[in-house]
Amino acid sequence: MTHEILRPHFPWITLVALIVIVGIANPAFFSVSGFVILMADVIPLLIMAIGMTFAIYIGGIDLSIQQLANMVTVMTTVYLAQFGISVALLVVLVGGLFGIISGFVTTRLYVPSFVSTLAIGFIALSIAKWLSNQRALFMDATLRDAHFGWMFGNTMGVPHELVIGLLLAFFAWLLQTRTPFGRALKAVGSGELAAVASGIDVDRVKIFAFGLSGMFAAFAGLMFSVKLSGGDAQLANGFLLLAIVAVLVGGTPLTGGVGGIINTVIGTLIVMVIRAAMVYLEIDATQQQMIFGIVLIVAIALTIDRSKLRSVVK
Amino acid sequence: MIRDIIVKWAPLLVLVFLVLLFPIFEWLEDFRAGKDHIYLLDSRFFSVRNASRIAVAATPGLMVAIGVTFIIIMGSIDLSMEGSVSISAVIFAFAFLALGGTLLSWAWLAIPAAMLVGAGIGFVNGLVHVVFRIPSFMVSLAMGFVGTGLALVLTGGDRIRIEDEVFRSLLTVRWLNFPIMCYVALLALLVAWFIQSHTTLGRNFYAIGGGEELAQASGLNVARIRVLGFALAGVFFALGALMAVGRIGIAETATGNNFMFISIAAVVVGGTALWGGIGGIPNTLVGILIVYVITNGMVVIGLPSWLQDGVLGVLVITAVVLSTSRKSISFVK
Amino acid sequence: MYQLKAVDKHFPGVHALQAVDFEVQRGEIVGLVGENGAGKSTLMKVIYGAYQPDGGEIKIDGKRVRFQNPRQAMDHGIGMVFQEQSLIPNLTVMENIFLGFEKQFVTFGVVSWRAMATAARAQLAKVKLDIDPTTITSDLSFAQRQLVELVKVLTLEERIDGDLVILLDEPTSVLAEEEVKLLFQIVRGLTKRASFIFVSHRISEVLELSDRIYIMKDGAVVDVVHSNDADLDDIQHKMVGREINSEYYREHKQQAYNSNDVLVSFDNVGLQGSYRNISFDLHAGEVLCLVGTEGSGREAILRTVFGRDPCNAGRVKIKGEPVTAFSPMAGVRRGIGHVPRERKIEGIVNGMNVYENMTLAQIRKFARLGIMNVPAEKQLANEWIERLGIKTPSVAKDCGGLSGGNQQKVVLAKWRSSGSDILLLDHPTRGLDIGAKEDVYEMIREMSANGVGILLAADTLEEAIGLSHTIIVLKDGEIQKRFEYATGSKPSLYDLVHHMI
Amino acid sequence: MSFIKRFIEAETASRRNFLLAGAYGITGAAALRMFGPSPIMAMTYDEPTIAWSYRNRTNPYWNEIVSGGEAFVESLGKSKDDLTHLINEGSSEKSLADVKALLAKTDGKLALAIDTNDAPNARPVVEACVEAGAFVSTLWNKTDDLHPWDFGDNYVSHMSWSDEGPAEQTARILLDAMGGKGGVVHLGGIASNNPAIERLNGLKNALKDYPDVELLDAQPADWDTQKANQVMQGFITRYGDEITGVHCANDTIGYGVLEALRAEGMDVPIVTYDGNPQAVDLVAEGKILATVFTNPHWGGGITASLAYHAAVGHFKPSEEPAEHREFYGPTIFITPADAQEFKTNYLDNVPTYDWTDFWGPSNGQIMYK
Repeated sequence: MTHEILRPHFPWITLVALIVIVGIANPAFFSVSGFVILMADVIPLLIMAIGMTFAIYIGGIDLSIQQLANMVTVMTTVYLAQFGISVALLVVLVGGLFGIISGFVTTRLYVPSFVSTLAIGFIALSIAKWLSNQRALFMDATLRDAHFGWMFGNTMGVPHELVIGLLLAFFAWLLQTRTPFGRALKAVGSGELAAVASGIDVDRVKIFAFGLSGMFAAFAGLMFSVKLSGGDAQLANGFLLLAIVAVLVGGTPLTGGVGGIINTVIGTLIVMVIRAAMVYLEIDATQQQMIFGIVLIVAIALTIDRSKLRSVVK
Repeated sequence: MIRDIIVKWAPLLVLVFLVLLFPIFEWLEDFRAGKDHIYLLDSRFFSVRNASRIAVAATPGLMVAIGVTFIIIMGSIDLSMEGSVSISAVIFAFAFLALGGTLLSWAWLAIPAAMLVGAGIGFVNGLVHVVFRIPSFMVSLAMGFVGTGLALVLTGGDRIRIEDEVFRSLLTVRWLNFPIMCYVALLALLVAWFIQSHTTLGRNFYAIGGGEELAQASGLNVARIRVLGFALAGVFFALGALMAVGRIGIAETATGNNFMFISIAAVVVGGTALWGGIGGIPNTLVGILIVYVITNGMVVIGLPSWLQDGVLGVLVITAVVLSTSRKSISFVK
Repeated sequence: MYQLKAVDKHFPGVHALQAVDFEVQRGEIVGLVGENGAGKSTLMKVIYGAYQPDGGEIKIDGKRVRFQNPRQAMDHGIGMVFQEQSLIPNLTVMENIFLGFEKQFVTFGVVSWRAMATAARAQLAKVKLDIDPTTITSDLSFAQRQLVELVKVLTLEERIDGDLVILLDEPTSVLAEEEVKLLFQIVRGLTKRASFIFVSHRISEVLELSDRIYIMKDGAVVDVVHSNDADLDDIQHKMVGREINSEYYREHKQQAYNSNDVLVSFDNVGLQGSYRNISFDLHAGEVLCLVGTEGSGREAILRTVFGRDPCNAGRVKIKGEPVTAFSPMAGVRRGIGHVPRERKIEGIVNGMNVYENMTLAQIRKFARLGIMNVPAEKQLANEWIERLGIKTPSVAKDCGGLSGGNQQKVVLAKWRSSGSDILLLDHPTRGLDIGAKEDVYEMIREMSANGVGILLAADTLEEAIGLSHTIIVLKDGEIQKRFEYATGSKPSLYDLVHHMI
Repeated sequence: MSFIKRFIEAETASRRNFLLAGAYGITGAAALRMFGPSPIMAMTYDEPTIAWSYRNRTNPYWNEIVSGGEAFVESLGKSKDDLTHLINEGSSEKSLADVKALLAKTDGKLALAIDTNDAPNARPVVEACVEAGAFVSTLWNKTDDLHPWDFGDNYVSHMSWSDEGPAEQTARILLDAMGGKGGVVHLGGIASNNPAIERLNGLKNALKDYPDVELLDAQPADWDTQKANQVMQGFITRYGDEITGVHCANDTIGYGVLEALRAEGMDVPIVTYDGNPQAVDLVAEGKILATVFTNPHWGGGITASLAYHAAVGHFKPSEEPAEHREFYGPTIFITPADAQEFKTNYLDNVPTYDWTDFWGPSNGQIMYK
């Protein structure tokens, strides 16, 4: 019985346990300022993972986010001079549009999201390559600071990017738990047929979920582009699997309807801690990937809430 | 009814369409340049030589896709292929060199050894999946990291060259214009098809994909079949590794790169449903050929490189749309 | 021959089986009845090996046995015919029949399809089913599948030397009348070889088929009766512990409907492959029941009204407005509520709690400035919990964990609270126990009195007769006959069946 | 002033300061630290952590880089395990996050050598290091607007290679071998990578002098053997016997091309780049006409060395001229004639480099277009 009560709390217990373990092994890890920096750095990943959460929450997946972010880094860099700060609006809209196209292909053309988003991602990659002329581009520093300097400042020791990330997470959490859309999302994720039978426009909910995923991916790409002060067609590579891992390790299973934004925040922090632990515990470079995989299996085994999974685990 | 038949054969039709499409661009190009060009006959794309090139390029991917087909038929997914291929390739290469370095010595033992390694990774995959009740997506994704990581630890990042002429005859010796590796792949394909359609295990994959609880209630040992399925997939991943090494003569940590999305896309494009129970090995063959015909064709017709990814994306969606039976599914995620 | 002695089974917080004694003689057909939650399904699971009892013993021919899993039970000749949908749809018929027992057709690892087909044909002949064993199962009709299900269990005949015990779990629920007759005939014919345990909610059928009937209540066998000297009322009385009389369907509460207020109007409506030339009007306060066998088109008509299957002929008007765009969303906007047959899949959202389920069809009404007003939702849920007597520990309880009757009440509350005045009830009492059924009937009467138009596809003919103002009998997608009833002039079963078949 | 001379002076200075520091005690040393990095700090505090951040271990090129880094660390009398490795797996995000984590862990006492995976990533990495007071030297990737001299001492140096010239020369070797006529194809790296661009430009420059050779096609093969193999197959189909020479952006691409040619039984001259040991063997066998050795071993060692020596205060980067802050690495041509000799000198016996001779083998200041 206690097991059942504890279950929903396993993700953050896992997180705390990890932090304690790493901290005991190397007390330098227990540093507030160090932790703040680590968290600030994981923000683009967090934002991507939040977007991905919407796709996974309805039982789908969005494999296009990395390529969308790539495309956005290029767009931001190319159009910064022309549009100034409104380039942010532009790229987020474009990201949303791509997400909506993915959603459309998935729901109306019956292509599983695993394939549709992969393919839409390829299209975004093509655009990124074309727009960047297959070059690495960099931003004009003064323009960047004039328009997006606010993104990366510090106020009383709190990095702005952390604030932005937490605000977006809060917004997403609000959307997921407190709005009609969030409620519909939950219905679609946990009982699609019942949602249809209740008159919910399931297709629209799904398309919107993919749209959100695209918008968050675009915002992450924007932040990343500003942070790195440039863009090219593979700048955001490496985000995809990590974002999926962050969502899963937070306890949102691929079957949908369970978990959510809070879980993803915790999942992202778990990924962050595991990764930082590699540095803090001085894990041999060649062994890091293997150890990452093993820790991942253990972490997922701990965090996943099997009672909410369908009786069949596929 | 007609719609059903079209859906069933759609992947093949798409393949035929693509094979006929690329020569049109070639014809157009020569026509513009004012050269004589008879459609298909003068096509460089539509030629035996190019068919063998596509076949050579596709064999490793085909093996990997066959492996994952079994898993997808069960309604699960296996994302460990990149790690499995890398570790199998690396262990094969080490064992091959350690045992004599030529196929005509005890080094041939490296081949079953590699397949055992693949089976082992798959076995662990399945075991963790079944015993800890973790969805296969997550287990296999993490196992993939472990596989690649292990390959890295073993090689320290070095590449291992396999120079043995006998082993490399897989690529260099041709029968009827096709290298031996194509025939080996064909043999593996037949074995896989045979397992799928003529053995209890293969049919049980379909049973699980069609309804796992029902299969369980019918007395099938679902857990055991799942674990066996993952192990079998691992064997084919290892075969993919052998083909990859045979093709370029190098085993390295990166040998497995890029197999994940290509193989799963190929399986789906071939008409096998991701939710299990539908499709099979012949579909996968068609699917992988579609993918490699597209990639080869795009280079052959001189499509700008930046455009190639996008065109691949559009064609993949088109192929899946055409081969999906809208009747049989109520919703898609 | 097969014997359970003082079998006990505990689950956390529940004593599911209490010292159950159960016995099946050779060649006997034993009925098993009881309300939902009486312990029938637990008992069945113990019998076919899915559960292991905590106490007591199982004996076959006097020998003590213990099964770890269904497979071991099968090896002792105990087979289970599942309710429905237990065949794997993407496999061929013969594969389904021999699933898990393919070994006999395997030589050197190769399955001989030809041998399997021959064997399958022989098996199918046992139930006089003449289909190609290589047919894909999903292409079969419900009735055919039910028979294949039986065939699958009958393969035990060849495999097992001893006697067979076959459990039939609600085998008639998807069958039409004449198919039920055929099934019973087959079962009787097989008693030479096997004993049967027949589980059904349809007590009349149990009476008809069985030799002896076990009646369960609250995890214990309360009585064993011989079908010759038992009657329906008696059995029902023992099951529920109270009288079932003519009040059952609340006929005295039936009021005349308002024939001026047409809610749904069908004018020569047709849908290719499902139904054609359907015309009727549904009025405010009317209970209109569509009667017919599986495939007669009644479900499809309900789906068309709700907006899920657009019709392709004729005109549909809802509240006087012609319907042009069909979709469930539009249906709900027009005030239509749908209580689907697959309650657990389409009715409630398993994983959402009581108040979330109740407001699902009216989410927007509970949003203020785009934010959900949860207190208002909970208040609504509490009101309806009280009004309908829904048994749930709290409004935040996951609906998936409620009993069937309470789930159904949540579904009804969902539509009524959102103000639906057209309700489509598709087998609303399916799988409910008698107490819960009565509650549903009560609600139907109440809604009817409040001017809600109800389109009903009933679970049984008795139910249809008891509840309806109007009955439309359908056969092969066409209207056969229309009956108008006032209280006291209800038709007989025969009148209806006559037109159905 | 020659470097060596200054080095000796610095050494003596630090010894003297060390004695002083002993007198001041720890507090004094901590106070002194506020005035920025100084020799005192270096000697009284722990040695800085030395780290190399690079793309992956699956590419022999990076292994050579790392071996140089390790050789340098060992030259300090430490174990090679004392070199911290950060592997970004081709992800700029991980590259930056790992650096930040390491900065937090070491509290800025870090000498970092890094290839930032992607040019835009260089700026945030450098800025993070500067802010934390760490010393960083970059290799290969940085954007053109980022310069060490804009960051005082902490951004020690940037080394790159001017690939256009050497690539042009290998192209000439190739074009000559083709007899100055026919068709050539180019298989490039990841299209946006600087070296990929320069190496293709090298080929194009050379082609200006060979009007009878046509550049049939140039496509990216992403530094990847298997991709190169596929792209080459496509080229063979499209151009068939028109291809009389192949220009590859690096060795790993070359391997894929060689196997594609081998499968077809074609014998076409190819040139590659990087001078990996395997490629050198192939050059010696005559299968590759030429490759360019960029001495990644030295590059890896000296980049770490620059960061380290700046961190411990052995020299003050801001006092160095621009050509010591941004400079090209060395290039050595390898052709069948000298492959064997090269192998003996550089690969079989890795030369022991003087890791304090920072700029000796370098190749001039980086020029921007």
